Amino acid sequence: MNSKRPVNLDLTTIQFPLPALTSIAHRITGVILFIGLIFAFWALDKSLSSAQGFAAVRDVLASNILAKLIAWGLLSALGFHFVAGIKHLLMDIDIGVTLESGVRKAQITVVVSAVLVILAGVWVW
Amino acid sequence: MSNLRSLTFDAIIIGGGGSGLRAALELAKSGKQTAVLSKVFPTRSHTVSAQGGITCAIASADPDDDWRWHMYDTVKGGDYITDQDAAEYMCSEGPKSVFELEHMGLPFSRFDNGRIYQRPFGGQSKDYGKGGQAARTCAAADRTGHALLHTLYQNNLKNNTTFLNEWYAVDLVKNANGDVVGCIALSIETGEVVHVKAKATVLATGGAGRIYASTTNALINTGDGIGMALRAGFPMQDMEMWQFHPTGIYGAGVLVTEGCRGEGGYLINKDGERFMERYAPNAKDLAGRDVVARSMVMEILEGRGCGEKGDHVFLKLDHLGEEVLGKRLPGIVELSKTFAHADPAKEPIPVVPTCHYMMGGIPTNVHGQAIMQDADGNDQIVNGLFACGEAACVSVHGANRLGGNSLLDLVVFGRAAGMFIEGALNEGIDYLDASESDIDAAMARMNRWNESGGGESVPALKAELQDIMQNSFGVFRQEDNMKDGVQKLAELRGRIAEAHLADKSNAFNTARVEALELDNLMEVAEATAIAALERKESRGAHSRYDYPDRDDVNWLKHSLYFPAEKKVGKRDVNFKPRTVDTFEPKVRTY
Amino acid sequence: MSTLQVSIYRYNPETDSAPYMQEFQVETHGRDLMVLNVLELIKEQDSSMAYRRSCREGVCGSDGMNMNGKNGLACVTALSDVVKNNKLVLRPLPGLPVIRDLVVDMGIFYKQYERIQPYLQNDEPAPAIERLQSPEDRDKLDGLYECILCACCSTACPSFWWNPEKFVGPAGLLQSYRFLADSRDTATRERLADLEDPFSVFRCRGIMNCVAVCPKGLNPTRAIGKIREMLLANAT
Amino acid sequence: MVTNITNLGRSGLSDWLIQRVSAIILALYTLFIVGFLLINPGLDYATWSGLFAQTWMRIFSLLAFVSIAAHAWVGLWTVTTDYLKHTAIRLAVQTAIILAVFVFLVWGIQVLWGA
Repeated sequence: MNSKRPVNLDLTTIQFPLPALTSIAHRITGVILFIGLIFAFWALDKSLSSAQGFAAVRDVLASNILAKLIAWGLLSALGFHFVAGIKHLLMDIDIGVTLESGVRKAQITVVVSAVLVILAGVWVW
Repeated sequence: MSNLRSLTFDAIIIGGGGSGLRAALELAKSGKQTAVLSKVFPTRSHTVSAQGGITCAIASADPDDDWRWHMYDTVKGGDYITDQDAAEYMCSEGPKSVFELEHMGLPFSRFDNGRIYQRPFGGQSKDYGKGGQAARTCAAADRTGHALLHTLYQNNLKNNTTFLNEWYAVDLVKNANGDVVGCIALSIETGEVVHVKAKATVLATGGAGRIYASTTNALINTGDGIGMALRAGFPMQDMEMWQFHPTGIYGAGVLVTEGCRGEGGYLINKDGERFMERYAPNAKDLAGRDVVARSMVMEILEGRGCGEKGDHVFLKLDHLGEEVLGKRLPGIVELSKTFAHADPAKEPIPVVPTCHYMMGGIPTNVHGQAIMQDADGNDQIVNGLFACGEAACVSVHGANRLGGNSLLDLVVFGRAAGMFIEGALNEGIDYLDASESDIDAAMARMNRWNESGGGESVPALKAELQDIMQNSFGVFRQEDNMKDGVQKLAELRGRIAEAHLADKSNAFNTARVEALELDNLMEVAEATAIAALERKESRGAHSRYDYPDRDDVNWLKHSLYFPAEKKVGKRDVNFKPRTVDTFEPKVRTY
Repeated sequence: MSTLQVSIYRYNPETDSAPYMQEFQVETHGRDLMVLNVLELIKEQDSSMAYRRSCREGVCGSDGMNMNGKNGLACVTALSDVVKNNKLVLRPLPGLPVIRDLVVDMGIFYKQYERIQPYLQNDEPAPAIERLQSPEDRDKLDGLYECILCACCSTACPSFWWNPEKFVGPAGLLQSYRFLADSRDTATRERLADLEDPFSVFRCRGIMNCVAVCPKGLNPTRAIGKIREMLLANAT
Repeated sequence: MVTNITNLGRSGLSDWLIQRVSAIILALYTLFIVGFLLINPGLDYATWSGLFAQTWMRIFSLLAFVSIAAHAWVGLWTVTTDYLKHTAIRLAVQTAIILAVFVFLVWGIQVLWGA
C-alpha cells in the first residue's frame, strides 16, 4: 500500500449539519470550562476564606470589566454545555434519534443557550 | 515477453456475484486454495439489483407445493428448449439451497407462522398448470438480491475465502492441449498484470445487458466471461435468447420487479384498460415475461401507449395501499420516486420492456463443466473450464426465464460447480502448464490496446454498438433488419480493432477497463446477432415477424454459435429427466 | 443557462505530487441529470477521469462521493438536489486515502465491517427447513440489513476520521446491530464483549452526520444507541 | 476489542456511565448554586459561608468536585485521543490534565474543610 496517498479532509469543503456544529461547540465549551475552573476555584476559595475575601470577590465582579467578561464567558459556556448535555441525555434514552428531531433539538439547543448567554450577561452586569 | 508474476490457486472464480460467491463458499469450506477475482468489490455485483425473489418449492405459502410443478413451469416458461435434466436438478435441489441461505442469515420476509414469505410471480402454476396461480417466490421485501449477495459475501468472509477485489480478468490461458489453465488478470488498483494459474477456472461473470442501449443491467454487465470464452474459441449456446423485462422504468431503464404484479399490481394502456386480460386471459399480468413484453409492445404499436409519444404503458400500484407498498415493495417506491418522479402510492409508474437477462451463454452440464462439440457434433467437456450463473447456459431457462429463477440458478449451480470441482481436485487434476507463447496469446488483446496510437474513442463505439443491438435485435425481430445489424456489427468490429486507448496510466485506469469491456460487448453482440438471424422461428423471447410460429420440427434445439467460423450449429435439448416423466412440448398459452 | 460548472478533485499518483481541482463545463441541455450522468459526460471529454460505478440505481454502493460538501451516491443524486449557483464540486469521500481522482481506498472501512463478524452465528444444529422467525422479529431487521456499504456515513463521521482504526464507524455498527437484533443469532454475548472498549462504539457522539447522508435513509445513530442499551443491560 | 494504554483498564461502558452520572450531579449542583445566588441577590459573607459550613453542603460540593474530576478527565481524554495523534504530545497533555484534575480536587477539599 502506498502511504503517500492524499486524503481529502479539507474541512472547509465539507458541509456540517447543525448537530455536528453543536457537538463541536460542546467540546470547545467543555475545554473552556476546564480552564475556567481556575477562576471558579479561586473565587470559591477566596469568598469562603474570610469576610474580606468575600468582599474582594464581590468587588472584582462588580467593578473589574475583565472579571465581568470572564464571568460572562464562563457562564455562557456553562449554559451551552449544560443545554447540549441535556440534549445528549435525551438521545441516550432514545428521544429524538431521527434526523428531523436531531436537527430540531440542535436548533433548540442553540436558541435556548443563546437566551442563557443573554441572561448571564444581564446577571453579570 | 511473458515475464509475468503468477498467482497459483486450486480454483479461480472469476466474478463475485451470486453464483461466483456460492461456488467459492463451497470450495472455501473444503479448504481448497480458492480465490474470487472480481472487477468490483463483490457486493457491487449485479446480483445486488435483483428484487422480487428466489423461486423455489419450499412449500411455505402452499404446504402441498411440489418441485415438479415448479419444474413444469420452468420447462414451459422456457418454451421447451429448457434442458429437462437441468431443470429437474435445479427445482429438486432448490429447497436445500434456499434453506442453506436462510441458515446463513438471509433476512427473508416471513409469514405469520414464521416461515419464509412467498409471493406469486409470472408463469407460476400448481398441479402442472391445472391448479391456478402459485405463489412460489421467496422474498426479502423487494431487495432479495441484495440480501442474498450480502449474505453470501458475509459467509465467504466467515470461511476465509481469498478475494482479489477490483481485479479484471482479461483473457483465458489455454495450454497446448487446449485445456484452460487460468487467466490473465489486471489489478485495477495498480495496473499490474499477472498470470493466475488454476486447475479449475470458473466463469461466473454474469450477463451482458449493456450490449443494448436500454437495459435494466448494471454498467458492469459487459459479458466479460462470454467474451473471454469466445476469444478462446469456445461455442456459445442460445445467444439469441434475450429477455426483455416488461417493467423497466421508462427513460431510465431501471428495473421494477415482477413482484409488483405478484402483489396485485397490473399494467394499463392510455385508456386505463388492463390490457393483459386480452392477451393472457388466465394468468393476465403474470404470464411469462416474453408474453407480457410482446403484449406491451403490441399495445404501443397499435396506438394505445401512454405519454406524449405514446411509447410506454403504465404499471398501476396505487390500489395496493401505502402499507403493502411500504412493507413488500419499499425499494420500488424509492426507485420510482427517484427515476420516474412518480409516487406509486398515488400515480402509476411509466414502464417499457427493457433488456434484462441473457438466457444463453457458455453451455455447461449440471456440474458447471463447460461443453463444446467435437467434429462429429458430440458434446465434449472443456478441461479446466467451468461456468455458472447468467454467464452459463445449463440450460434451465431455455428460450425465456421465469421470474425468480435466476437467483435459484445462481445458488444451485454455483454450489453444484463448487462441489464438483472439490471432488475433481480430490481425485487430482493435472494439466500441462501454459507455455510462454500460450501466455503471449492471451496477452495479445491487452497489448493491442496498450500500444494503440490513435483511432476512435471507446464511448462512441460502445454507443454505436448499443444502438445497433437496440434497433435490430429488440423484442420483435425481422430478417432484413437483422441482416443489416449483422453487417453493421461486422464493420464495427473492424473499427473497434483499431480503436484508441488514450490513457495508458496504471493506477485505477478505468478507461483501460472500459476498452477491454468493449471487446467483450462486441463478442456478445455478434454472437447474439448471428444466432438470432439463424433461428428462423419464434420461440420464447425470440420473436420474429417473418417467422411468427414455433418450429419444433427444425428448432426444438439449442443454437450453438462457433466463433471461429461465425457459424451457428445446433445442439440437442435434453428431454430425459432422471426421476420424472418428460414434459412433452405443447402449445404455450397463459 | 444549461452549461454546468463542475469542479473535480484530481489526483493521479503517477503524474501528480499533490491533488488539485480541475474545472469542467458540461452541457446538460437543461435536463435534471444525475451526478453520475455528469461524470459520464466528463469522462467522454477526459477519459482519464476515474470514479467507481456499477448499478447506477443506488443499490450497489459504488459511487459514494462528496458532492458540494455532502456525501451521497452520484447515481441517485439529481442535479436539482445538489447544485447551487450552477456549480457542482465533486470530491472523494473524506478521510480515506485517495487512490486516484474520486476513487478512495476503502480498506479500513471494510476492515471495520469484518471486525464486527458480519455473519449470522448460530451454534445450534440447523433444522431440515428454515429457522422460523416471527414477522415481528423479522421487522427488527428492517432499517439495518439494507445497508449497501457505500461508506457515505462513515466518511461523514468525524469520529471515524480521527479514529478509523479503532472506532467501528456508523456502517460497521449498523451491521453489528443487524446481527445483535436477529432472533436467529446466538452470539450476542460475544458480540457485545467485543464492543465494550472506549472506542469501538462509544466514540459516537450522536451528531447524526451519518443519518444526514445515508442514501438508503438508514439510521446508524439509533442502532448505536440500541447497542449501548444492550451493553448496559448486559453489564447490570 | 480495542485497547489503549491510557484507557487505564476502563471500559467504554463505564466511561459512558461515569460521564452521564457525573453530568447529572453537576447539572443539579449548577442549578442549586445558580438558584441560591438568584434568591439571595444581596448575598453577604455570613450567609455564604454559613451555607458551606453545613455538612450536607460540604458533601454535595465534594460530590460535585469529584464529578468535575471524572467528567473532565473522561471528556478531555476523549478530546485528546481524537485530535492529538502524536503519542508523546498526547501523553504529555494527558499527564498535565491528570495533574490539573488532581490539583483542582485537592484545592476543592481544602476549600471545603481547610478553612
